[in-house]
Amino acid sequence: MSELNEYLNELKASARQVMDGEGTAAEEATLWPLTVELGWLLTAVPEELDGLGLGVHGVSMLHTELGRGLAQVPFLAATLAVDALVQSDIDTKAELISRFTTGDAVTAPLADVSTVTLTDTLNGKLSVVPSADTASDVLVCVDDCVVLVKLHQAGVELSARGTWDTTRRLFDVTFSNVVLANQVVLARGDAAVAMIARLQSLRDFALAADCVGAAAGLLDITIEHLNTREQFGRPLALFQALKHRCADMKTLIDAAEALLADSLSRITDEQLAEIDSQLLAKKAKLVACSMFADVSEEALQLHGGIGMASEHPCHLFLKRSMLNEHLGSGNGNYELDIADHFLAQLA
Amino acid sequence: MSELNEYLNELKASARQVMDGEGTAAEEATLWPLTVELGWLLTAVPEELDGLGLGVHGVSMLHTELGRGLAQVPFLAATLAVDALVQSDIDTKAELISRFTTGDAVTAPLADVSTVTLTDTLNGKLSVVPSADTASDVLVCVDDCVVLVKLHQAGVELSARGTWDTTRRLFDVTFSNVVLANQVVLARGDAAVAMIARLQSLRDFALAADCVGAAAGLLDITIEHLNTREQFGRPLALFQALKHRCADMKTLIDAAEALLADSLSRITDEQLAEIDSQLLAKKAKLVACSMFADVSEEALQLHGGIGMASEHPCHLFLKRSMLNEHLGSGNGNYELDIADHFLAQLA
Amino acid sequence: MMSESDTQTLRQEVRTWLQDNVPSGWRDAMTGVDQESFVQLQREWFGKLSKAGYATPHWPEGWPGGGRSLAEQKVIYEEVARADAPRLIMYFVALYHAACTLMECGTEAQKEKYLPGILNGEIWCQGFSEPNAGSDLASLKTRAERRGDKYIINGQKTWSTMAQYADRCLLLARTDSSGPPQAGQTYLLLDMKSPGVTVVPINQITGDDEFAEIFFDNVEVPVEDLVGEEGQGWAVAQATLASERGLTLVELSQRMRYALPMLAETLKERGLLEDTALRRDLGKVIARVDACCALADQYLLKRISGEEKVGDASMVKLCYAQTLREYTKLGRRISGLQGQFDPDFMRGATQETGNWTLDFMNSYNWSIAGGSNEIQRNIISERVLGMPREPKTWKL
Amino acid sequence: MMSESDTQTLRQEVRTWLQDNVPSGWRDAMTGVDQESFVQLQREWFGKLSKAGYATPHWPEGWPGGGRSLAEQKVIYEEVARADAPRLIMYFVALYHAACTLMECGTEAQKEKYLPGILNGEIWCQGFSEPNAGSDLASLKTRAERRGDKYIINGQKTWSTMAQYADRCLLLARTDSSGPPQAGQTYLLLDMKSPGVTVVPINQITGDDEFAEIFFDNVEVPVEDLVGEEGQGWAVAQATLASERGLTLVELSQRMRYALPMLAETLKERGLLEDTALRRDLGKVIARVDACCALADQYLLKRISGEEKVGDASMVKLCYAQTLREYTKLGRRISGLQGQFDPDFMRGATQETGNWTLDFMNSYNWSIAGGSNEIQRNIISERVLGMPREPKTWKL
Repeated sequence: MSELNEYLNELKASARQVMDGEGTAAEEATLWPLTVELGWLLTAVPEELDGLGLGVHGVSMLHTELGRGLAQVPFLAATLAVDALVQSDIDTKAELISRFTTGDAVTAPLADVSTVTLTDTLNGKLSVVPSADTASDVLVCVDDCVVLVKLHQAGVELSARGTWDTTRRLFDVTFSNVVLANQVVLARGDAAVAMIARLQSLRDFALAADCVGAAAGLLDITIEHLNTREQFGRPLALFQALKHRCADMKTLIDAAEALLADSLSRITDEQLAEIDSQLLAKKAKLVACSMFADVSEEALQLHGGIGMASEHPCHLFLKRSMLNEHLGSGNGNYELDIADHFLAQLA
Repeated sequence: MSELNEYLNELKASARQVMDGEGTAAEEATLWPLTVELGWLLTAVPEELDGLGLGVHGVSMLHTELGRGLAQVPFLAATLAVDALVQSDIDTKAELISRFTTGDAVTAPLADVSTVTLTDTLNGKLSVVPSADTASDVLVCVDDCVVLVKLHQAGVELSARGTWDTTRRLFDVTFSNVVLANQVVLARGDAAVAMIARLQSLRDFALAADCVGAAAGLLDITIEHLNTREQFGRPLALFQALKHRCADMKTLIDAAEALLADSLSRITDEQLAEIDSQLLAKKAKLVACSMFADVSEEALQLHGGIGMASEHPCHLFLKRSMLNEHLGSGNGNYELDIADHFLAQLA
Repeated sequence: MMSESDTQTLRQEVRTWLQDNVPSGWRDAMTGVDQESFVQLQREWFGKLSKAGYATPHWPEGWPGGGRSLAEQKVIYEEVARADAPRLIMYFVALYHAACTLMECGTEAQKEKYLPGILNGEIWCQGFSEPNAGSDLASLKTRAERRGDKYIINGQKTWSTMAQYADRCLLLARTDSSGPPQAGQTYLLLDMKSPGVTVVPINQITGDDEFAEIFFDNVEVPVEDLVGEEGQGWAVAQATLASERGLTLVELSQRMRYALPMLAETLKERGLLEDTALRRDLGKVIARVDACCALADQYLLKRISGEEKVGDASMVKLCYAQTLREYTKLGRRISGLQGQFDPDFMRGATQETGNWTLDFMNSYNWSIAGGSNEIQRNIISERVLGMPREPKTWKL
Repeated sequence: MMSESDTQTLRQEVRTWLQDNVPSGWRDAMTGVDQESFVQLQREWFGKLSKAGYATPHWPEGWPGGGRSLAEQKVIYEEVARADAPRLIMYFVALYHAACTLMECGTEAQKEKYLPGILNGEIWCQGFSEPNAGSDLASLKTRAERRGDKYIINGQKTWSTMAQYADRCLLLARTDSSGPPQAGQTYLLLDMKSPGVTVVPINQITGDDEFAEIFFDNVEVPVEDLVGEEGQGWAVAQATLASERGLTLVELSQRMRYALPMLAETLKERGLLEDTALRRDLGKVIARVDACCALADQYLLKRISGEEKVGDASMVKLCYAQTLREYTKLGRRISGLQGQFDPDFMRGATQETGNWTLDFMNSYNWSIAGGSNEIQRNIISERVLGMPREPKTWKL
């Protein structure tokens, strides 16, 4: 555990350094090749598959740093697809992992809003798929089947969706009679169900981390603004009403961060598919996303006019926070899931 | 209209003077006889029945002042019962009105939680009936019948209910085979339905007024406290974070007050039973009660320790605000009623 | 005060006119279009309104459309909101701030020179706000140096509405830095075509660019375009800053009310009409909007009857900004994931576009500009509640 | 740091002991009863805990039950919360503040004289707060005048927990008024049976009276009961004020978590299990409570590893106070009209009694006492975020 922590801290420090160097909302064209080059996609890959073996802890830690810098990279989508490969039993697994962590990009949807159905063929629409235009394959989960589908083949159409959050480039991917036999099936039946559960937990923890990192970064920017900007002959940071709001923001952020860390400390990578882990991930995601939305809204108000200008990064945080709330299965569903699980346990 | 306004202003000034003289949360034993003596129960009674003819405007205005002083009198209950008499066609109407506005007390329930059923007899429980022990009669509304029932007769049992809000003494009134023929039936059928609707509007406006008056009184006390109390060598009122919270409270209060006044200005007494009036009353009640709850909660925090001591009146406001939220049919139902009516109108 | 029946007659008249004249489908036509189309719409709409006499109800008797009481103006504003007509944002400074300033503080020559132009559709912008000044208008730094019969202007203004299309600018500039911040400011009328004026639109977070920065590099303003006395600009600006106050808030609140069906529409589109939680929230918002409208109306009635008190306007503005936030946030919640797509903004619709993410972000215009919520809270606590003022100086 | 398996062993041991020893039905027995019954419960519970060695885990090695690490103390606190055992509020000051003060700053004679008594169940109260001082402890006015080998005490203290049952009092009194407010304070150990001491219970808004005011009228304290140096009382108080910090917040947060089923119970009783809106709110609160527990745990871990920073504790306290407010408010909402009846309060249950209106009001104890939310926000903004401090002096 303490060896793991040491690795994590090293990775964190190096990630922070890279992200600081790239600046807020670094562009995909620059940052994505760097991400690949730095081997970040290998973070959760086990050592026997030439990865770092840092699991969900490593991935979450990286997401905190990427969130902090509002990185415009489809890192989460690629991580999910690679993790599915790692969990699979297919023969070409090592080769595919190597390909997707060092060369070709692979992507996966970030929200549970797919209409894809599966018989012998795939049909329907997969939404909220990041950077699908530059990826070669996409991960598709349907009921009890997980499959890797080539994006450049007949029957697959991409359609870019404009989003308020410009730090992600999202696509709809439509399948028309895409023959399953020609794709790479990663899991079926119970194994697929467990894999999907695992991917959801991984995704929710990563989104929680994204929110925690981004909110912390935004609070830093906000405090900096308040310390610098003067009104009525004194820095804004001197006004108690504003100080108190910053204190509330800080407390919200730290509580969400503590919950994420605490949740991760309670599970091992192998337990990610279990119902308890799923709930821990949902709670972490719910708390972090609500917190990030609250913090972004306050930050915009505290920035005043300058925050309303697109040249200032303030709005990029707000827009990311708004989208994050709806990723996964959406905050409202998480609330219900948590309550219903709790009530079921009591019954 | 302007003559009415003049009367109202006179009544308001005299009510304010009386209430200031009696102090916050004046006791029922002192204040109730005074209320009767001052003829306040005649406020809404038409002039031809020897009343002041000030209608719902007058009643609401008085409730604002009574709320401001947290008066411990069953004024609203009595007003509702008297109004039902005024609307009725019974022969003994003038006599009963005179009796209940100058001598015997009459009461009525303040919440829609009755389980009373009516065939040839009354059975079931009427809840949230103020000061039933000192009243001679109670107003009962069942489906399409409004009836005045004697409290001191066989088959009627009173049971005092302890409440957090000590400014009201509430009772459950249980009926067991109380023969309808021996009671005074005020209305039946459509007339009763209209009468019940009217009484609900009257009640909701009065509760809104109670909240508006009480919240304004509480804010005054709070500002006074902040201006007086020193910490770290300066009055609390100097701390911007506290000032801003007071400004929010004041704005909430004024908006609720404006809504109440605006709603009242849109209707006449004769329209109280109409669906539009009912909605105006519900909105006024909802906004005012939510506001009063918010203001009371803030006020308690702003008072600090002294607010937690029962000798200080702060908690009396909080407790009244908590009960008020649930009077009528309860805030949650008002929200739904308002939305559903709005949606129905669009359809 | 006008009688109830007079009001009803005017209301009916305006309502009928609007029914016949509001450009149909203008909202769709303004979605995702370039600014030229929007400017065109504004020009045409101003032409119509002006011709009908509804653009200048606040001007004195004698001017076309003028001589209306505040109560009549209120009726017109309410009906414009109800009809969901475009807001005349491009002409607002001209019709209100510029016209009122000229009428109250301008010389006869200035009135003759400028008022007819305004009536003919000249566009004015406001040069008050400066970078890093925010709500602290007194701190402005743009300089006006007297040289002979000219003032030479150097400096920068920001958040000026539609300055890129303005013909003229109401400028506050500093002629003297020696006294307290409010002193030494001078009020000038500046021709935007003067050499040395550069306008740079501000790209907003919504994608819109209805505001601009204005840079002044040795721009010359003839002394005859000085309004009031040199150094008295602060007083001139204060006198007219609030000329439309109340009316705007009445209109904006009413617009919120008339846009409520859009919330219901979103609820329906997303199949959420059976969601009790959202319906309750809708009920809450409807009631809150009504309260905000009532507060705005009450404020205007106080102005009409001369009972307005300091701080009253601040409460209306704060209430509006907070209600609008809550309102658009509910829309955002109802919209769900779908609301995060399609970032097409709609020009000139204020906030009620039905694209709730856009409307939510636009709601910050009202909690920040024109005196932020924080400034309003200062005013309310100090001026209405009588709490002590922020200290003038302090020692850490 | 103790190993995972040691923790598990201790946890199991404590859990088993609590299962066998927590007085069954104590919550019902403490509802609406007089204070004597409550005192009786506290005495008995202290006796049991003390005998089992779980009352003094924080005392040094050598004392009965002492010598436990912070990690072990955490386990005990967590299990006490999980078992829903009574809080030892009547002994808290004795076991923590008094004992730690004596151990850190007391003379050998003082230790010998007082520590065994504490172990045997002597009750101590705290004489720090004063009327009108609130969170501003430095401003205290109670005087201690040295006369020969005695101090003569005059003044008044307030909000002293269970002072009406206390044997002794930790007193902060002013021996010198000439310097800055923190200076000139002196820390004394006072016998509550001394002539001139009057205790008046404070009737709280919940109906409870667990706090009291203490009046001092020429009360004599022998100089041997002075702790530390005369005039150094502030430092002595600061050193031990936080002795239980972290542990209390861990326990309180865990109590919130273990009381969550009561919220579900209320939901069920009122037939509202199908109400989606309330279920969503429940889900939100569950997650928030978990976050609060995580923050409290993390804080204690930081203390254990010596990484605690100034302001960390303030964030935990603020988070707890706010979460508790939201939590009890949801309970209040679920309870509906029914929750406004039956104002029977329950003694010594902190807040989770399931009478949500009571619990809601009790939640203010945590946002006001021990440094209000406002004070915590000052500390967080200044000490954690590095924003400028409140000015020392200012001019209006």
